[in-house]
Order: sequence, then C-alpha cells, then structure tokens
Amino acid sequence: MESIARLLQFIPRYDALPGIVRALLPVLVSCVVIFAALAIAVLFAVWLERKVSAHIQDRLGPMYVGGWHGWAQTLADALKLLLKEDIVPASADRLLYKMAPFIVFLGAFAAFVVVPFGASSFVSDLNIGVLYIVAVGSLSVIGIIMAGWASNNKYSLYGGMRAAAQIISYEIPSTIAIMTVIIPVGSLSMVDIVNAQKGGIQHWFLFRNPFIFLAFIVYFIASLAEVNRTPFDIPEAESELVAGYHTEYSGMRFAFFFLAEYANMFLVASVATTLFLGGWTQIIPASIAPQLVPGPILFFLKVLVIIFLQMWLRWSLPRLRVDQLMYLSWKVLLPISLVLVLSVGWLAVYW
Amino acid sequence: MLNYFKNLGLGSVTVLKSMGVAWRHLFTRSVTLQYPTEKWTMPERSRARLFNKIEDCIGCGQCVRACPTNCITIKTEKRGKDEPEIFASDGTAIKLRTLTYDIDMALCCYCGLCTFSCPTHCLTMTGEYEYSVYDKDEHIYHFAKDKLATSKAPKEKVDIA
Amino acid sequence: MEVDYSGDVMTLNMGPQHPSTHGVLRLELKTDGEIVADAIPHIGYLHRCFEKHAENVDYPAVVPYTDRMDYCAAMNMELGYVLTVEKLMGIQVNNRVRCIRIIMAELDRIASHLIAAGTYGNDIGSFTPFLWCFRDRETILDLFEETCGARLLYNYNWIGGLMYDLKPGFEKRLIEFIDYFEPQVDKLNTLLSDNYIFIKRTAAVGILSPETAISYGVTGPNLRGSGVKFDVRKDEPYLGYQDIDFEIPVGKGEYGPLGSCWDRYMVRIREVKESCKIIRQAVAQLTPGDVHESIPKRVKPPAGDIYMRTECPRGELGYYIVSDGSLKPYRLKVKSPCFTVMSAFREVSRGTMISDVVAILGSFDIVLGEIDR
Amino acid sequence: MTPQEIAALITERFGSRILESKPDAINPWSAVEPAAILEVSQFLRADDRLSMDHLELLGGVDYKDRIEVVYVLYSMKHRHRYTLKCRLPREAPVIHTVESVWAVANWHEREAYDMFGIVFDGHSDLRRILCPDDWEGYPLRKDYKAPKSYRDMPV
Repeated sequence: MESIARLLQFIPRYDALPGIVRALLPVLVSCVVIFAALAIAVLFAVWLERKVSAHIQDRLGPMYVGGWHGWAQTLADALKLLLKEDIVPASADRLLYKMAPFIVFLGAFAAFVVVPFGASSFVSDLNIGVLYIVAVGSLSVIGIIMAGWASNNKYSLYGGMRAAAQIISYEIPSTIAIMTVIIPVGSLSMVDIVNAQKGGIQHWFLFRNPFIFLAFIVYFIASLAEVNRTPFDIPEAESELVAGYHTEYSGMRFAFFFLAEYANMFLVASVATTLFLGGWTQIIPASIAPQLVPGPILFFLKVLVIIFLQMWLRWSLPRLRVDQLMYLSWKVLLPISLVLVLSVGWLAVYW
Repeated sequence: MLNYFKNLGLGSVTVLKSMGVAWRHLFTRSVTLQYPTEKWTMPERSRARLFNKIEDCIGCGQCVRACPTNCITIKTEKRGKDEPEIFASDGTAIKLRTLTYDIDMALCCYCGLCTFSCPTHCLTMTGEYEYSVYDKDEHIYHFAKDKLATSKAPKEKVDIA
Repeated sequence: MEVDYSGDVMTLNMGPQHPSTHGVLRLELKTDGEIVADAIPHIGYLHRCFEKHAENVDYPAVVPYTDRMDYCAAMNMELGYVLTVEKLMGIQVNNRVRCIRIIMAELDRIASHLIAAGTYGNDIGSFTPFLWCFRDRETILDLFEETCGARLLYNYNWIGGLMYDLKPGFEKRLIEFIDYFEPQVDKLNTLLSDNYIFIKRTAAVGILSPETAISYGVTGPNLRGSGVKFDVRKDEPYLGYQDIDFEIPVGKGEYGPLGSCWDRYMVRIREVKESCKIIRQAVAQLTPGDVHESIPKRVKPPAGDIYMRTECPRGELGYYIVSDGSLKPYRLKVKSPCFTVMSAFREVSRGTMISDVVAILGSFDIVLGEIDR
Repeated sequence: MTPQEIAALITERFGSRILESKPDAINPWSAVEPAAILEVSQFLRADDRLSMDHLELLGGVDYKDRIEVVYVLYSMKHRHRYTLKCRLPREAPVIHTVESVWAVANWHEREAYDMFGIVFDGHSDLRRILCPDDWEGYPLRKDYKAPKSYRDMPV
C-alpha cells in the first residue's frame, strides 16, 4: 500500500484533496489493483485448468477463441456469463440468495490483503497476518451455507452442509500445519516469514527440515479440501449433488462462485508459497547467480506450480465419500500434524 | 495400528501411481479432431442421408414395405401405353411414373433396409451427415419433383410430333 | 450398516434429470442426512413401446428396433434377436458369418464395457478414465463404421446372415487395435481400478450376495461379480462359443465382501481382456464364404413359441417370440438384463449413503433404453 | 434333467392340475392350472432335483381368446430350463403372484399388469411400471386402440 500511496502523490493537486479521501484512496486503489490482478490470474487459471485436463485426457481443449490455443476462451465465457439472465428461484430466500456469492468471494478476496507478492508489494503487513488469513479465508463457509440454504433446493442444502462440515474440519489440520512454520520464525507476520527464508532454495522452510516438508504435504492436502477441489469436492460433487450449493445459480452470480473457487485456489497456493516456498525470494542464492527475475513474477510462478499440482491431482483422482473425508481429516491429518508441530517445537528448543 | 499405516502407505502409493499415469498422458498426442475445419473421411459404406436417383426409380414400392418407420411416401401412376419405353440404367423397364417420392429424414432410422430392397439400386445412403435445418419440415426430401417436370415436358413434345 | 431411521426422513428426488442416473431414471430417496433409508426406482421415462412396435413390423424390420434398446451394445441386441428367429426357422449359417458375428459381438462388448468403466469412474468423481475409455471406444466404432456404415445403431446382423462382408484389411486393423488396446486396460487399472480412493469408495459398498442376485434374476457381470460362475456363452453355448478358449472372470472379493461394486466393476475390466482373447481366436477361424448365403427371401417362421438367450454385455438377453406363422411376430417379449438388475436396486441400496447410491447404480451399469424398451 | 423328465415329474406330483405338457416342442412347456401356480412354483424352486432358482422371464401373451402368462424358469444348479404357461380368461385375468418364490417376479408382474391388465393376487405393489400411472387401457392387448392424446398432449 505504501508504494501505491507514493504513486498517488503524482496525481496533480493530491494534497489539496480532503483528508478522508487521501486516507481512503490508497486503500481503494490497492483493492482495485488486487481485484484486477486476481481476475486476470483466475481467467488464466481457468484456461490452464481446461488445458491441463484436456491434455491429461488426450484432448486439446479450447482451440479457437482468441487464436493461439484458445487463450481468450475463458474471457468469452466470462462475458457470456455476465450477459446471462440472473435467475432467482421463486421460493428462494431472495436476500440471502443474492448475497451469498459475494460473501463467498469476499472471503477469498480479503485474505489477499496480507499476502506479500514482492519485497514491497503488499497492501498491509499485519503482525497477525497468518491468523488473519486463516480467519478471513474461512469466511466463505458462511457464504456457501447461505447459498445452500437460500436456494431452497435439497441438493444445494446438501452441498452447503457438506461444505460446512468439510471446511471446518480441514481448517484444523491446515492451521496446525501452518504452526510448524510459525515456530521457527516466531512471528505471525507474512513479511517476516518470507524474510526468514531469504537467500535461496536451501533456506525455504520446505527444505529446512523434514518435519516441515511433511507439514507442507499436510497443508496442501488440507487446503485442497478447504477450496473444495477433487478429491475433496464433495460439496459440489456433480455426480451426486448435481452442482452442490450453486445448483440454482446462473449468470453473474454463478460466475462469482466460479471466480471465488479459483481465487481460493490462488489464496491457498499463495499461502503455501509464502510459508513453505519462500514467497517472492529467489530460487538461486545471490552468491551463485545474479538475481534477474523480479520477486512478484517469481512469486506468481511458484503459485502456478502449486496450482498445477492441484489440477494434476484433480484430473487423476476419484472423489472421497463424506465419512472417508472426515476420517482423513480427524484420524490421519490431525494426528500427523500434531506430531509434526511437537517435533518442530522439540527441534526449535533442543537443536 | 499396523493396518492404519499400511492403508496410509497403500493410499499414498496408489495416488502417486495414478498421478504418474496422468503425467505421462500430458505429453501424449491428443486424438481431438478440430471438427469444422478438419473432417474425417467417411467410409464408403457410411449410412447417412438417403438419396434416390429418381431417373432409375421404377416406383415398385419395395422400399416403402421394407421401411420400419414408414418414412418413405411414394405415389405412382401407370405410364400410358403410347409413351415411349424408358429404362433404368440397369435395364429394368420403368412402367410406373413416380409422382411423389418423399423421404422424411426426420423419421428415418438409418437402418438401410430400403437400399437393400431396391431392385434397381437407385436408392442409396450417402455419407452426407451435415444437414441440420431450422424447420423439421425441411427434412422431407422431395425426390420426384424434377421427374414430374421432365416427364411432362416430353409429353408435350409427343403431342407436337 | 444398522441405522435407526426414527428421525425425520427427507424425500430426495434423484432424476429423471440427474447427471449420474445414466439416462432418465428416477430414484426416490428417503434420506436421513447422508444416509439413504430407502431408494425406490421409478422407471418408464424412456418407454418406446418396443414390444408393440415389433408386433406391427416384419421380422427383418424388427432388427433396427432391437438396436435401440441397448444403444451401447446394439450389436449384441440384434444378435440375440437374429439367433432366436434363426433357431425358430431352423436356419444354419456358415462359418464366416458365425466368426464375424463373434468378432462383432465381442468388439461391441469391449465398447460397452468401456462405457461402463468410463462412466463409473465419472460417477466416482474421476473424469479422466471416461475420456480414455471413449478414445478407445472410438476406434471400435470406426471399425464398425467401415464394416456396416453406422457407428451406433448398426442393423448389421440379419436373419440368416450379415448386412455386408468384412472389408479387405479389416482383420489386420482389428488385430492392430487389439494389440494397442490390451496395454491400455492396464493403464486404466493403474489410474482407476487400483486406486486406493476408488477401492475405498466401491469395495465394501453395494453388497449383492449370490442368493439375492439369483433370486432377483441378476445376470451377466453383475451376477459374476457376486461370485457365481455363470455365462451363457459357456453354459448354453451359441455361435460355437464352446470351441473358443476363454475364462469366465468372477468376483473374488479382494478388497472386501464378495459381490461389492468393485467386484462387479472388475469383472467387466477382466471380461474386456477375455474378449480380446476371443477376438484373436475368431479371427484365426475366419474362412471365406458368402455372408448372404442363407438369408431367406421371406422370413416366415412356423407357428410356435421360442425362448432363447444370449450373453450381452449387461447380462443375459432373452427373446421370447410367439409366431403365428405370418410375416410379423405375434408377440415378442424381451427379458432385459438391466430390468431385473434394477429391481434388485432397492434391496442393495438400503442403508447406504447418497454417494454410495451413485456408486451402486454405476456398478450395475444400466442402460435405460433397455429397461424401459 | 431333460424336459421330458421335468414334465413327467410335475405331472406325477400335480396330476390333473397340469393341464397339458409339450416337452418335445422347441421351447418345452407345460400348461398349469392358474390356481395351482404358486404351489407348482414353490415345488419347482424347492425340489432338489429341479431347483429352478432363476425366473428368466415372466410375461403375458394375448391369444385373442385367452391371455397366457408365461414363466420361463432356469436352474443355476442343474442348468436346465422349463416353461410354464397359465391360461387366463381374457375378461378378468387374475392369478396368484409368485413374488414370494422369485423376488424378480415383482417387477415382471408389474410389467404384465401394465401391459395386459393381468391382476396378480397378493402382489405387494401392483402399480403400472412403464406407462404413466393414469394411463388407460393395456397396450399390448391385441384389441388395444392407441389414444389420440394423453393429458391434452398429442400422442
């Protein structure tokens, strides 16, 4: 935000603006910037998803729109969705029904405030950054339950209920896995965590000790469940619940759910990158090679690797059942993550 | 407890195996055919739109009897004795004038039974498969139209002669 | 699973428009949370009066209608009908017709099982096997198309013969395909069948005990999945299947109780490999001959009734034909394998979860066109 | 067991209640008195020499003067097949259900009821199965005239 505020100084007669505007303008502008960047990234991710799935399945995927390998396909789809009729079921709870997609999106979007994209490109460096992400990130549950309830559709209700149970269960192992990183850093600030990993690949938490590596795997699995991706996509399991909580949605509101799903993917990938893969820091230590790639691009590339991993998993695995999902969370991931935290703590104290 | 870890191990290994197979397929050649720009060649026996070479049709009505869905309508009349003898291309004498020969392709079930029953092989199934229309009545193909026109024309000529 | 259903029971209508009901089937689920207390199937949404139609058209013109019953395995559907009429009329076909019929039936069995396996993966939530299966099925359909001109509804088996002879070079392309295809089955197994999540989803679900299966008249892969070694091809041979060397795969219950969804699924996968074996032998037995040799000019069977069954991919398909000596069947009744399996559905799915209902339905591999006829 | 042996066995057991037997036909069958169908079925199923545990087909046939119910039975144990026929009056075809003997008969009988109007006495759930519940007439009867419309929809 500081850099945006500095940029805003170049606006003529900026100082003459009222104080409240001067206070709010940087916030607004950074919101818009993040939103725009996120929207583009999501469009790209959707395109990538279609391409990855297509090639795994021996297909080509979109090829026509935009010329080169159908790069504009998702743009066209988004435009189409915006132009489509916004249907509200007759017996729906109209207010909740209309609010739900925005709340779902809000959760994903607001969490990006504390993600450091580069050395100085972040909106805010909260000293409780990680806690904030965990808290805001689970806001989407409320939206999903609202959508499931307000649609007045049994399938939606099932989707909403499943999502609530699933996301809340998986918050626990994922948060505990995050703690393995917080223990050696000793700070909840995202910027501090990235700074602690500066200086090349060997300083990333992923490769620092085996316990954190396992914690990364636990976090990755739990985060998959949190963003409802296969093999944990039971809230929207298309072969069981038609489309889960967004069965009744159409047009722009559906687009928002879609956007939120991919924004959530970006969010968990960004958190994983920041915590385990060194965020925007360079891969090769400065002593060996010049550091040419700018931080934000590097960050984006790392995020993409994790997103690709998510897609790869999605297109090669079947879906779990509800009870198996709970089993995995409470009986596998939770004990493992607890053991990992204890081990990391033991290391931090006695090493 | 042992079982727990065994299952955990089995789960991880099979998941990784699945991912491995999927990964290898990322780089295999895709089988997609870019349809409107690329088209596959239809085998010569392809059974799609029916076509009747009306000049060879003797109006026997075998096809109507063979059709399981009654999609062929045929109306004939006897040709006059004074009219010149005409023959189908395989030499069969055409004794009937086909007034209407309509095929409703919307009803057709593409079984091909009519083509086999046709004695002069004038009714054939072509490889033409792109003939969607906006109005389902456009699926009725009138094959006899041209014949009517041509069959009338010589009659006048005969009169003049 | 013993559950007390004293709580509030919610009725959930699954279908007729639902992604995993494989057509227009309606399941009336009485659910208590995720648990299904009762699942009542309602069929008939795809009823096309096949039996009534058959009474009104000539014997040869019934063949295209039989195609439309089980559109995923049309070749086997018409084969059953044609063999029944031939038996009624006492027609003997020559060796070439016999071998080609075996080849086509087994190819169609592979194609049908590929759909079954692919859509089953889709039901369980894995989309990739679906397209891999369809990719290979496409090659089979290409082979069919070059032989008889149609890709789905063939009308290829005629009473007393075949529509066309094979094209020159067909055998070579067929063997090439089989050579290519057999390793693909192992790939599918790695991706889906042996996947731990898949096994967990299917292996202890939808148990159909052998006694229940027989009582409900379940046949084909579903019966063999319950461990009953019964295959019409071996036990009541037609087309000379008795001279062909192949195994009848049965469910063994590797990952749980016998007769689970996984067993039924795996029987199909193993059957695909057996079909490849049969095709290789049938190609070796091909002799020259005229495929139109014994086609009668008029199909006019003597008065009487006959029941005959064949092994189609979804189970035993029986035709009961009453002939009054005219050109049209007096009565034609089809014993449809999916119909009987579907009647066992309620029994099997009681007390499972919603996800299991989908898994059970997929493992039965039903085609609504055949249930409703 | 050969069809001849089966026919002899059930004739011996049930005597005059087996109306007619044609074990030499292409599809060997016996006509059973409708009232005895449940007993005969239970015997065929339970007897160790027969153990007809698989009901392959149950269907009606309209012979214009009568309606026949056809039971095609098969034994998974002995691998033999036999057909039973029951002749019912056309006006009021009623027969006892065999649902208790073969579970699959439930749906088959519903279909026969739907198509021919054969009433199966004691059936647990005798509703139409393929046609809509409020469909009129029994489509596979030979004198059936298809209606012009159903609920104001042209058929």
